[in-house]
Amino acid sequence: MRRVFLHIFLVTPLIPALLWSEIAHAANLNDGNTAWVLTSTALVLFMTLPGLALFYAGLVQSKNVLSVMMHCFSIACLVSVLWLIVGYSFAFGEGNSLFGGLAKVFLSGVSKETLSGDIPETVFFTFQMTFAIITPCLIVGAFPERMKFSAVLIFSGLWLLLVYAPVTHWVWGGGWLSEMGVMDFAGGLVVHATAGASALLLASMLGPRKDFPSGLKPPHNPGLSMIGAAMLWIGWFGFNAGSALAADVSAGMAMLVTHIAAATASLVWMMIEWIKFGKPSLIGIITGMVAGLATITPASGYVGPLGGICIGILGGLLCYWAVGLVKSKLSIDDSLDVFAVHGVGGIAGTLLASVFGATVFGGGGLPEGATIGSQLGIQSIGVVATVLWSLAFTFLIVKLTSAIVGLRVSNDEITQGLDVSTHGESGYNL
Amino acid sequence: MRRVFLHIFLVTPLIPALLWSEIAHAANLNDGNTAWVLTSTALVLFMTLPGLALFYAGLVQSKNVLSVMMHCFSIACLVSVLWLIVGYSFAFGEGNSLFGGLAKVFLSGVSKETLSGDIPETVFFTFQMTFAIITPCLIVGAFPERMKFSAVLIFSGLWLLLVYAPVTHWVWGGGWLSEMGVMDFAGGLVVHATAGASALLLASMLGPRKDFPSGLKPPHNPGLSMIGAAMLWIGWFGFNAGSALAADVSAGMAMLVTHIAAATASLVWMMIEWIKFGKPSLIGIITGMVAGLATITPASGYVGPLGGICIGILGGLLCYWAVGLVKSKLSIDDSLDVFAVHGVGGIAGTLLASVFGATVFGGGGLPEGATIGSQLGIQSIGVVATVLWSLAFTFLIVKLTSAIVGLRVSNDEITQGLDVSTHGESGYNL
Amino acid sequence: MRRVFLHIFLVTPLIPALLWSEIAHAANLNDGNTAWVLTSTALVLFMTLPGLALFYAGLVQSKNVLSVMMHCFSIACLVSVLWLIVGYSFAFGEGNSLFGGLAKVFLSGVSKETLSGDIPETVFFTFQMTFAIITPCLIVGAFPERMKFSAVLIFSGLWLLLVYAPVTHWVWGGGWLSEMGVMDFAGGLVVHATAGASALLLASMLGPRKDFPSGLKPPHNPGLSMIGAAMLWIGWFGFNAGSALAADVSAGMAMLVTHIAAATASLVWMMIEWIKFGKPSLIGIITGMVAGLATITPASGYVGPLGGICIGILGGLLCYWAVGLVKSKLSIDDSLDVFAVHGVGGIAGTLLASVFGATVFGGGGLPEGATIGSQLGIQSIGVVATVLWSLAFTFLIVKLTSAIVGLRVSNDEITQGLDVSTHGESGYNL
Amino acid sequence: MKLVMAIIKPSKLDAVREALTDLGVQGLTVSEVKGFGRQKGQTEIYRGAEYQIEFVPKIRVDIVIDDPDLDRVIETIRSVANTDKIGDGKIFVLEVSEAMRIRTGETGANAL
Amino acid sequence: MKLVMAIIKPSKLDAVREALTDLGVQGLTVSEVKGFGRQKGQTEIYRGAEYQIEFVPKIRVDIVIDDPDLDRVIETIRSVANTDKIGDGKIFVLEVSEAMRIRTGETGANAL
Amino acid sequence: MKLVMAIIKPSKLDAVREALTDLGVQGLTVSEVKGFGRQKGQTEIYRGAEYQIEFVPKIRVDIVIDDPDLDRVIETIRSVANTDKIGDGKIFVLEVSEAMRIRTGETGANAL
Ligand SMILES: Nc1ncnc2c1ncn2[C@@H]1O[C@H](COP(=O)(O)OP(=O)(O)O)[C@@H](O)[C@H]1O
Ligand SMILES: Nc1ncnc2c1ncn2[C@@H]1O[C@H](COP(=O)(O)OP(=O)(O)O)[C@@H](O)[C@H]1O
Ligand SMILES: Nc1ncnc2c1ncn2[C@@H]1O[C@H](COP(=O)(O)OP(=O)(O)O)[C@@H](O)[C@H]1O
Repeated sequence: MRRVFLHIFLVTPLIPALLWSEIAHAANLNDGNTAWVLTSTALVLFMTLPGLALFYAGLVQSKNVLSVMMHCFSIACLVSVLWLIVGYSFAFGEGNSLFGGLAKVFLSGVSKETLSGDIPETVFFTFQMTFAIITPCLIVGAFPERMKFSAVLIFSGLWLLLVYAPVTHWVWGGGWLSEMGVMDFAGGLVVHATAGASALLLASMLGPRKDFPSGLKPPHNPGLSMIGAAMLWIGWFGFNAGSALAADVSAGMAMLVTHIAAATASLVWMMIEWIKFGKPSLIGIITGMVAGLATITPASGYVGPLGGICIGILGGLLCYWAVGLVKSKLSIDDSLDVFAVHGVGGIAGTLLASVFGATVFGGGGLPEGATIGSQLGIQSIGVVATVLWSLAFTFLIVKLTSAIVGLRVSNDEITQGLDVSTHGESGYNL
Repeated sequence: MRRVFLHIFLVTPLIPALLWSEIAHAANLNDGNTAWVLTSTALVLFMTLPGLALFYAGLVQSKNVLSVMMHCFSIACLVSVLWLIVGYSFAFGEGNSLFGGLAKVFLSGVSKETLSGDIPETVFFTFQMTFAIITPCLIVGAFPERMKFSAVLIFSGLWLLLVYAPVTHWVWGGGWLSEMGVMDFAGGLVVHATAGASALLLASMLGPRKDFPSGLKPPHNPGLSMIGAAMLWIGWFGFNAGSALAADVSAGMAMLVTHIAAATASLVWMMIEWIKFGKPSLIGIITGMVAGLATITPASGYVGPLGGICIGILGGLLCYWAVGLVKSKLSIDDSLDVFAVHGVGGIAGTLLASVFGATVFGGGGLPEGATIGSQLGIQSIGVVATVLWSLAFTFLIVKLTSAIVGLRVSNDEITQGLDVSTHGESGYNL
Repeated sequence: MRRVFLHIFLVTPLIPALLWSEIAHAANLNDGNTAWVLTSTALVLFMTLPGLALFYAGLVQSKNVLSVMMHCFSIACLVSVLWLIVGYSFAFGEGNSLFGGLAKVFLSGVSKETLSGDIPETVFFTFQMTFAIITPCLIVGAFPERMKFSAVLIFSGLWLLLVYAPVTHWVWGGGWLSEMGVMDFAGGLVVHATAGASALLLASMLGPRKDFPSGLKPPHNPGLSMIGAAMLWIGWFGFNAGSALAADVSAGMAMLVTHIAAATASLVWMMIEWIKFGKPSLIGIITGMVAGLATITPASGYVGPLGGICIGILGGLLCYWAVGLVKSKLSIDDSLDVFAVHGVGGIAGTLLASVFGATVFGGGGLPEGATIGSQLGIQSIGVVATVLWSLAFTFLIVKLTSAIVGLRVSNDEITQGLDVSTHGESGYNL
Repeated sequence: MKLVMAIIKPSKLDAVREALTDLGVQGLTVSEVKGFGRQKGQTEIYRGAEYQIEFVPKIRVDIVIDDPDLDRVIETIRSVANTDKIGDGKIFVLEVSEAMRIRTGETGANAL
Repeated sequence: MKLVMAIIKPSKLDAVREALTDLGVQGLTVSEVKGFGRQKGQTEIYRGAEYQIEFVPKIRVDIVIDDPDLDRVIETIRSVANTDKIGDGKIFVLEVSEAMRIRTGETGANAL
Repeated sequence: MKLVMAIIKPSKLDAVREALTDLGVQGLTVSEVKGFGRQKGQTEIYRGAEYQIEFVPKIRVDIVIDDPDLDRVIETIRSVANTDKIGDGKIFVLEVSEAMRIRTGETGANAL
């Protein structure tokens, strides 16, 4: 605790650093902010690899554990290359209000020295790439244990370009939603609503796992999922607080409310299970955590601690309810609940941002001139547009993929497990 | 994505932040330091989730693996919420020299823009929260495989408020120990001595595992513990070097000596086992690592490389000896050796800080006017006060918890394992 | 290692950074840069513990899983202590152009306040230590499941001092290779070529596993290897972008090209397997990832996105080919392909740096006056010198180790597995 | 009494269990085994090298029944576990001279 | 000789082993099995959905003994493994026609 | 027909399988078991405390064969699995009254 220390030794080494930061300011690149965004980039990649891969892998049967990891890993690689070639340009090129265009294809016009704000554009590019990676990987939870590997890759690649990149442009790339003043700090619309809506549709087009809904086997390794969940939590600090693109007061508050929402939603889910079934489960508490994090994401830069708690509570309740709804009412085998947790959470958070972002609820304030009501309208337009676009293009992409390579592996391969039948290896040779 | 935002709404929710960043600049927000403390916060949370959870989970039987993870995860969530509501205020409110008071309850009076030193107070709050999380989680090692889940939560919540928060106030919150000049850089007293002493008492009040001491089964998954241990090591960089609250020379030296002490103590433990039993074990070397890290913690901001080595050696030797003492002599089933490793290490390190902190032993120097002897006196007072307070309140809390819900699950539930009996799930469905 | 570079090429791609760093020098400690190098240090340690330990542990048989972890963990500890005592001095002492000398033994002359560039020298020391740790740990992949534990430690300790430290001095410590202008941003020569060449020789002197090549068992836990691989990827951000020793434009581009090369090489390896065997495997894609990362390492500070892609493709192809070569043609049981992946990757990347570093291929430019051809010559000298030195001293150290304690455990111990026979514990008690 | 020891494909376990329950079988015991026979294990390829997996995962179901039930039990298992593919498995029958229910001490057919 | 095949609760393994050792039994072989019988497996609930676990973990102990020891062995197992709860398990006895100790080639009761 | 049940050291499995195949045995079934006998389990030490591992990992090989092959099979297993060290294991022989190949319905020696 140097803080305490300072009281003891009055002369400190920090003075030169202060002067220095003046100079840095003049020269535009801010090294403190750059350091934080570099770190956040590592944290967000960590969410997918190995975080999300483990979270999902623990939930499936042991004969499909490697296939789920393979999905996440290969999508991450594919998206990275596509992002460099065209994705980034589609999302962050000047373009028009609908589409970023081709100006930044293969980072053309961006040199090592180009800045984006006060950090290098290369850093902004890589940071954004980690968001582009995790979003299609979230959808993996909709189709495990039965989808063809070639279809997974084709779907994910097209989805990145036709759903993710455009919506990102609308919201963060200067497109029409951002012009309208939509608030989405770290991806309630861009990441969670797109992935959630698309997951639900894909799952229903693909059809359920062989033994759905009765006859399903419990998660083969909840501990593995816990490891993944914990990594998601840690990485989410980079996701939300990194979205401030600076090591500043915004980042600080974003990290705080992110953490509080995660903790609150975890407890909510745990209590529901405890009361309903008498057994609070590890799978339950970590699912609550993801629900809380997805819900706070769009609001994380706007709300205060009170907002964090309330959003955590609402996120936990709503997503719990949605899980049951999809499984029992809709009977769609969105196997690992991508829509119920990410979709519902992301949408709820986007709407709630306009409530808890208001100063009256302890938030940092809505955009000038906006009221809670007016902002709620804008947020709703964002939600509707994002969901419709995601559904429409997911439909097209799935049809196309189905036509090219087909969607499902054979029943024999399902029985054998995708690890052996598709990837030629087995998860546990203990 | 603030960058994009800036181009679009010239006046928007971020305005306060914008203005603020001007002010902050004036008021000295240091972005490099903020970046490092944000990073350290992530690192310290990583120590608990999943680090400590894995470290402990690998050491128990496979039928209790999830329950241990659940303990760590749920305590982390509970503590986070309590910390926001009252814990932080108890610890870091102005208050008096014994108690922080209620002024900062629910962060009242702290806005996004408030600074603590040259970093945002929100960042200081969250960083400190990660310490508040890990400390009661350390105690999980005292009671696995037999304690009631409701008792775990009640105990941990009360313990945070009645033991952790007050002691933190004394040492880091401007309380009487800090006034007296006690040296505890990153938590030898605050974290390790409180947790260690409380763990020992709790274990003895709770009673041993069913087959203690003969008939115990070996750790079910030492590799899992190794993963956790490695994460603890990495995270400890944030714990100790982050406690400098700056990316400065103090942080640099703290990281260096932390690393060296961990490495040295690991080798010491390995050599003891090699010589005594002919078989240096993985469990052994990682236990040595934790011992070294716990011991260097209070001293990490004061000592030099020589101090790091010596503290590593002494930490390894003392904790090894203490493990045998508790198990064979005291016959207390402090199952995963919380007291022997954290308690003994934290106390030893607190005392050794006054020795190796002295310039003559390569340290950065003791507080002005202090000699090794005088400082050792102050450190000893710190140790005695912390241990007595911890024991007294742990005793009361355990009695209270026992009265409300009882402490132990039934023998049948123990036999079945807590995973199935309490949480309704099983760890490995391979 | 920009620091060394600065002394050598006064006008180069790095000029902006240079000027910058001059100013910084005047202004002393830079907190943003320090924050990033502190973070990078944690990231690079994370690569070894638990990253590399898991990557390797998943590839062996379940009866040797702990022994591999133990190798990595104990080597990390041993190297840390040796690095403090003499290693750092051997590598970064002033010395002469061949050897760093003894001036910085036990960090003598380095105080808490000493700077190295614009960061504390303690931070530079610890950052470099994490490189010194991972390099001998890479060699663990050459000898698992059969080498004596005492021999592992003796070999690794001597190897650090006689191979790693001198080569580091040549390349980054102001030695003859750096004087000659060799380009090795983050360790193609220093880390990967030394480890790879030594691994091959050691493997052939040690002899193969009992059932090599027919009769080998498949990796016991590919998922564990995936976790390790993902951690390597994340940590490599610190390895390569941290080697800029600043949170600046160099770090930004280094992270970008590192990521792209990893993703590209992963896809290349996946496609080869898919085409050749019909089954793209998880082990395959993560091996490709390591190949891409090893290959980009020396070039990561010099090339642009195009270079990243090309190096990724070439790295994937070359290493895939080399794996087959070593196993089938040379029949050397370099069990986990250290030479084929790290050695070949590191050497290829070192040579390719002179191609894709050139502005014509989108790089940041070669050192003043150098052409691709001339630089290729220098790089080749670097490769030859590094490889020959590594082979010569590895030969001597292996002979010496063999004379002192012998190299192999008995066949009975091999059959029983090293976990039980050497370390007295078992990996999975499920 | 007879011990019917059936080696079947893992994917057939649930179907076999259900069919036997329908038949009135009160209990059975299952173990995970590895089989070697006409059906060969798959070949796994790691980093280009082939690893021959000699054994195929199978499930062994042990059912102790009273003599009169033997034919029906065998026939039921056969019909449910059959996929007409190599590796469907075997049914072996052994004589059991005694059976006891631990809880009650009942013996003979009553113990089943 | 007889093969005594006892299906017991996992928590009773150590007690059974000790009791048999006290009785003079020289060796036994243990496998982890899953049982299906009157005792039903637990229901696990994940994210609100119920998963029925059909099988209960059991331990199978195989002991080959000489004929005269049969009754004592059965009685010992029964008394130690009994908890009076459903699912305590079964003891089955089969005839063994031959036994050999691999190390020495001894056969019959000498091999046990 | 006979069921040959061999408890052997895990490291001998491959050799036994190969020798039996050479002998013309068409199939066998393998399970991982834990043995208790003259050979004691190792002692593991964690943090200075001793943990006695009572059981030793063994492999159980079940082979059903036609009567005339019995002696050759036993002799082969014995010679291959023997290391002259305690714990090499046992071979037990039981009578099999019936065998059926699920795929074809063949019975008796034809089913093997
Ligand atoms: N003689 C035998 N003794 C014991 N188990 C056998 C024997 N023959 C076959 N098995 C078991 O039956 C399984 C199926 O046998 P296999 O020859 O592959 O196919 P099929 O029964 O369709 O001819 C094997 O994997 C093995 O577990
Ligand atoms: N007919 C049977 N054949 C083989 N195993 C049986 C049979 N009946 C029961 N078992 C085994 O015995 C165990 C206990 O039987 P169960 O019916 O649950 O309780 P109980 O023996 O107390 O009546 C089962 O889990 C199963 O493993
Ligand atoms: N009476 C028995 N019944 C069943 N299995 C036995 C019996 N005796 C020994 N075994 C099995 O044989 C293995 C080897 O026996 P052990 O007494 O250790 O060595 P050896 O056979 O060389 O005398 C044991 O681990 C156990 O699995």
